[in-house]
Amino acid sequence: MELYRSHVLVCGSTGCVSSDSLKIIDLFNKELEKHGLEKEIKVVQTGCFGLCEAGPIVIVYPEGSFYSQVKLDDVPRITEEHLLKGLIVHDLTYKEPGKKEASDSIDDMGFYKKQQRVALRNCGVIDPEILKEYIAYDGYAALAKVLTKMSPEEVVETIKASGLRGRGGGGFPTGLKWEFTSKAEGDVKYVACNADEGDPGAFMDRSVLEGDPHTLVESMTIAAYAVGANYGFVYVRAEYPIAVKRLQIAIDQARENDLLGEDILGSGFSFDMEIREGAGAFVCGEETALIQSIEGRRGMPKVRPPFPANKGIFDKPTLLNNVETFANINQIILKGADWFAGIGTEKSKGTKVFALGGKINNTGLLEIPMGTTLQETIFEVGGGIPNGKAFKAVQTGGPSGGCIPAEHLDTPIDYENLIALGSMMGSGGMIVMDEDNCMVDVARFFLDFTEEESCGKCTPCREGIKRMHELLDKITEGKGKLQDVDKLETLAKTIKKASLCGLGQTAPNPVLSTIRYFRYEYEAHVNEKMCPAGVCQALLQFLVIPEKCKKCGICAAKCPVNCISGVKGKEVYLIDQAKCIKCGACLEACPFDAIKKG
Amino acid sequence: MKTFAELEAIRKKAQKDVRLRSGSGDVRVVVGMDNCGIEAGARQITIALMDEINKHNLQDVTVTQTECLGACRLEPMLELYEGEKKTTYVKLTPELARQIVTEHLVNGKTLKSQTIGVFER
Amino acid sequence: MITLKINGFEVQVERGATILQAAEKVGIKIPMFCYDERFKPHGSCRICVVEVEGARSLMTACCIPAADGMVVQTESEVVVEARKEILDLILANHPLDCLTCEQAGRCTLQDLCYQYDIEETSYEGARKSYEKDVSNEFYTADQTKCILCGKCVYMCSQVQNTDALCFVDRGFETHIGTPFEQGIAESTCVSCGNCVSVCPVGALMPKRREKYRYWEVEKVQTTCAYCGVGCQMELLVKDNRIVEVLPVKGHCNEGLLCVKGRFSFDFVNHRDRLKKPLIRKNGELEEATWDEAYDLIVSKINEIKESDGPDAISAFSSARGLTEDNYLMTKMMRAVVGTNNVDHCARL
Amino acid sequence: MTNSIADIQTADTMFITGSNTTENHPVIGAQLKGAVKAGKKLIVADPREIEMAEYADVFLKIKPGTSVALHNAMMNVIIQEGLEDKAYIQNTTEGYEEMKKLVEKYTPEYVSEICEVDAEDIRLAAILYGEARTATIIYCMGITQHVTGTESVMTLADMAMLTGNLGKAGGGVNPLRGQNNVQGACDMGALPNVFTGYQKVTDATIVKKFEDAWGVKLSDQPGLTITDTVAAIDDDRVKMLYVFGENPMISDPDTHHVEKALKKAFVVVQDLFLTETAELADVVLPAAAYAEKDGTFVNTERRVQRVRKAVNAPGEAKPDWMIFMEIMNRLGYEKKYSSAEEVFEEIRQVTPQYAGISYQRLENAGIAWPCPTEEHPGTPILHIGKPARGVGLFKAIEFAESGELGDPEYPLVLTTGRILYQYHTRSMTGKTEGINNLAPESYIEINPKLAAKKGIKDGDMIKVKSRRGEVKIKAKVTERVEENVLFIPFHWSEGANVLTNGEEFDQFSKIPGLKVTGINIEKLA
Repeated sequence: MELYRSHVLVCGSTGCVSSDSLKIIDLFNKELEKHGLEKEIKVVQTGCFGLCEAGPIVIVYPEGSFYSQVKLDDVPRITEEHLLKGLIVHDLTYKEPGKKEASDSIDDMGFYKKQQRVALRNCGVIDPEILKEYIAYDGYAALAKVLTKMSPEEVVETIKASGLRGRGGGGFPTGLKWEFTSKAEGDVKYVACNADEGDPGAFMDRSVLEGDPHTLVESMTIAAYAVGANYGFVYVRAEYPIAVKRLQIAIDQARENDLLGEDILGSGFSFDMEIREGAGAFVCGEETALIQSIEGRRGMPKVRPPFPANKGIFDKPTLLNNVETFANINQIILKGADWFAGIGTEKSKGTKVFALGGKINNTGLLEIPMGTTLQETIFEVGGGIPNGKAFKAVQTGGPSGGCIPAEHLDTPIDYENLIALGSMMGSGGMIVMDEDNCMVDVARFFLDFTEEESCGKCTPCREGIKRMHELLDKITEGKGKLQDVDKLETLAKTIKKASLCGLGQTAPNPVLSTIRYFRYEYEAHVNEKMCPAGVCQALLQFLVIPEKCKKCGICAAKCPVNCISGVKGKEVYLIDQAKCIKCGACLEACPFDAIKKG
Repeated sequence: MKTFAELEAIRKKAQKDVRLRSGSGDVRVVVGMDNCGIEAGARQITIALMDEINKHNLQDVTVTQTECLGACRLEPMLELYEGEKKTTYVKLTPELARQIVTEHLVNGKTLKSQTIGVFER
Repeated sequence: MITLKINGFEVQVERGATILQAAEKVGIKIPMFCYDERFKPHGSCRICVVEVEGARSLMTACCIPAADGMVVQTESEVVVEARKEILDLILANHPLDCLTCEQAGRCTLQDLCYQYDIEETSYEGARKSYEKDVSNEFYTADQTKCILCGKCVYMCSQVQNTDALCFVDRGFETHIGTPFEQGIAESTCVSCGNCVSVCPVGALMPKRREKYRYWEVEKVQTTCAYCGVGCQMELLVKDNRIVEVLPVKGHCNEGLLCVKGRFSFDFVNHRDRLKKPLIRKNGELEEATWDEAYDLIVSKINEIKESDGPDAISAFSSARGLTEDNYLMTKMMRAVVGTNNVDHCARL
Repeated sequence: MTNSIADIQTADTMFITGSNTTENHPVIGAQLKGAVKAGKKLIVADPREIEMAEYADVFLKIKPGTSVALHNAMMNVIIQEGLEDKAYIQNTTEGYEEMKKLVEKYTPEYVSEICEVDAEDIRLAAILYGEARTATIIYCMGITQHVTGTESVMTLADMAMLTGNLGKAGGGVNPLRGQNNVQGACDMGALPNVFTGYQKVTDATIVKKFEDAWGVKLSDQPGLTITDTVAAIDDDRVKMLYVFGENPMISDPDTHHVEKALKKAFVVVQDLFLTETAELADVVLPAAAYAEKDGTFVNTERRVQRVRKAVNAPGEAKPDWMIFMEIMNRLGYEKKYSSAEEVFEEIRQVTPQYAGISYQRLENAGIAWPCPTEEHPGTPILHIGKPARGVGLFKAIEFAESGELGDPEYPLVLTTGRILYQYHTRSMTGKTEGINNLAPESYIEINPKLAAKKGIKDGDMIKVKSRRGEVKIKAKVTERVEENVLFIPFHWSEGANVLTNGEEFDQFSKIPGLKVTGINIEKLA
């Protein structure tokens, strides 16, 4: 193997691939050849760097220069200036919002400074399709340790002691799950990985699969050893073709190299696994529905008990964890339970990956220690709200999480705190809303999703979400009454209490939390027939401000439905609200800002 | 792969290949590579350095370039950092570059004749 | 054994018993739409929710195992509120056509709305509307009336094991259909009607030959007259006519019937039934009185016995007749005619 | 059945042979499919690829009439593999060595030629059956309606004894009864050689017992079977025939022969409808249907269950027992019964197996006989502990091919059976419109290869000929049957029994060999 003086890392994850990162790699290789640099500089296709907002991303090592939104045209420049001459191309490196200058190195970036990458440690660092790169970063060392030095019981104890909790939603202690499965009676047991990431906007599982697939292979093997399983399933949604492809490559490589299959590295332990592709129903992220789907049935949740640990896939004891949970395992084994338990809060240990989106500067994937406050996450790692707008709320936990208002921004993030605030950890979605968001509309928006994704099995979820949605429609259309808000609240509570699975039990969270923290906004909709954020179309009013009106008549001329009347030069113009279609043409046309929206 | 020992051996080797991504090592060779340097033959210097370093399998050495080091007349030149210690070699040829590798980096002996101090004197 | 408290009553049950089974033991009734002891518990309808002390959410009595020391309330305020809300939600998506609905009187939704005082839904908004599937010869499937308890699907897939029915689509659009939505006639359906028997509302209904209300009919339990399984069933009778047949739970058929037992009862009421004895006169069969028929038979028997002996008379008894019929037939031949010439079609 | 319906579902392995269970016993079929879904193993042997075959671990698509050879081969493998139950054989059976010696030559390879199935499949089936902790045998007319029917049943019993699967839960040899009360009719001695409860008419003490009970002298000569009767009418030995609830014009083999007999004798028919047979009668008596009378049926698991009156009989129709009583009375036998229950009480007196059963006990649920006393719970599983006859007797039985075959003029094999939607001669099911829409007409199943050879397409009318007669019938081209095997359901008058042989019987039971008929076919122009 040749030694290189520089590595050019290009993100090859779904986001960046869709903005041509693969072509960028090709072009880099061509340019390097042109300059005779191909033996000195290596181009590496990696997984996701997290800051997807800035993609396609190219990082040049050893300097750690972070080039963002790289276009094909930029490649010759970077090659010539940076790779050939060693001159960092400052106008192409990432400039963080609120900073005057671009950072020279990834290590100086605010987005990464507060992060601690455990699950994502290899994402954006290694080429996920090359086993040796994974091995270079301690890959399979944890498996080696487990198989040579630890008993299954010791592995379970280590995971228990680490305090790791399920990263997929409920936050059930992972070690306990492992213990239950290991103690469950059965000649055949399975290990399964939930990679059916259904939350819109969440892509931490995909990132791990695309950026570091071997970590999953290794961790599932460790888990299988701990619980006494010899076969595993990874349930991935078919909408993740790159993830599926890379994971399959990893599985094949592991098999070829005796890291998977019969008698792993001569240890006597055997484990193999396969990928099962799901059709992308949100509810299949629910463990019992996922199991049904793996078995080839319609993915519908089942009543627990029996729990998968006792009766899972094909009624055999099954250990089911999600990708992010598994991605922590190797590190816990290698660095020890104490190291992991040293990170985070009393009840929530380690780090958590969040997918930050919405009204935020640094949209992307970040991994922070548990206990980091919402404030730090949003304003330091996330870079704050764009365009100088005011923060209004953050919704955590995916489409069935709750909205947390500004007064709770100082809350340290952990499982219990989020639940107490009427939200949840979920798989780690984090959507930021600013003053322009109407919270009633936000609640309705999330119900759009859960209504469609309800599996239809149990009454409260199937029928109830629909009715909540209709009530919200009514309110946002200005047809709501105060009783409707109460009705909405009671209905939401019943759905939460009486639904069969996590989907129904959490789907009302956006409604309940917005009523809890933003009741005044609901009341404005029903009492004053107005939307304070100016979002709800039906409640919008365009009004002429008489003091500002210069009686020019431009607005009347632009109005497509001729609902503005007045006499040019003589009379203040007036908008007929009954005829107005709320297109906003007058607002845009008025040269004197004499028309307001409200 | 058949054994855990084999796995460890592969890891040792692989770690060298990715060392760059954790930033520069303790020993850095920085070649002046602005237009002046390139004109003076800095590319050939870099190629020779890389080749020799590869031959000796010196994994802890990072080769980078930088802009004009400020003494164009002495190009091609390089700065060799070992922790805090810095040695500047000037007026290099590919052969000299190779000697710097074998003498300075392998044997730990400064190639006095080409250091900026001696040369300027 | 496990001891728990339900509505203040202490109950002891075997480990593994559900809250529902425990409640039944002390005579506490819990409402349900989707439960059937023959399926794996699936907890879809949620109407059987009860309050379990210390639990985060309400629990479905039909599928949650009783646990030692559990304290359960089956009709507490929160439970009743939840049930009312569920009924309200179901009713919001179910036509209120009880006046003409044929299931009236046998409808669980009707009964529970009565029990919990739900007169009408408090919701307005979308309602489902599907075309009725009338393709099966014996029953109709009206998804507009379906409350999606899933019983028909589980009956078909887990008990009848025919797998003709399945859930289709998701969310509010969920409905019961056949694979690829080809309609029941094109599915693997064998018209056993066992799905129809378990439907708690009027979504799956037998195609009626005549009008009847469930409160008008008299129910008579009997044994099916077709194959040798001996299924137990109820004949529903109105005005001296069988109008429907329903399976009886328990017994060897476990509440199942087949297409013949369930739907092929027309022969009993059939106009072609023999109503009077017939005697062949001049080559034609003509109506006669019983006396005439008996006299002819008796004189013929006596005549042949006289001339050729009793063994010149032979009888075929019937595998479809009663045990008692067969007994008297054999007794008649052996004791009175005087021959063992009696056989039946056991072999055919 | 030796075991109950509920019990056979608990067997680890089920061997279904000669039973199209899902069509002929649909409820049991559904239950057995459920058992397979729950993980039970299933072996199916049948000439047709019936629905149960889809669920089978091993499906043996045997040539019709070769069951004896198959069973011998399975026993050969069981013994070869050492899977026999030595203790059971030692303690409770006799005749083992003889049987063992006989089956030696029935190797899977040898029998694969006879049955036209793969030898490995036979071996696999035998091992599945032999290795199972509990294994049950379920059979129907596909076993019995052969000239070797009784022998075939005997070999099944041999197989159950060989593996100790008799007299235990999950085991047994279980014939499925085709009609609602075949069991009851047999129990009541509607057979020429026995009184109720299988008490032999040739046994003097039994005859004495019945003479005492009934107060008359009785014959100790076995009577005529149905098939004997048809022949006896032919040669003037029988002059009068009383047909109760039967339709031999459709159900009995060789229709032409039956018709001749019915026209010749003085015939009384007692039925619900003017059946094909009643049309030929001299006197027709209107009978009450099952829903119009009280009484009992006995199901296939020997369970006596109540039948209850729900509606009044039409016109002057009467319960059958009442008709028999009135004829008896008119013939000078004065005994009167006021109800079916009173008849049942008399049955209890003369039938040991029924002694403990009463209508009162049957009110809530049926009781499986034997039930000797009022306290006895009934006997869902027979032969527990030891076989009823004391020791189980192994029968060594050679395979013999049906005489129907081998005639070059009739080179094809016709087999018959029932279908889901129709019942017997359709006198009941044929009155339901929906049933007739689903199963409107008779048809013949024919393999695509044979159809192609003969230029027959699906839906074509074809002519089917046997030595007895010919029918015109619609072709249904299907892979369900093998190339040289055809199938016609027997429900229709234009059906199988015009072709079947009424003269070749099983020597023991007198069952005709309905399942094997040599035929030829041709396409109709």
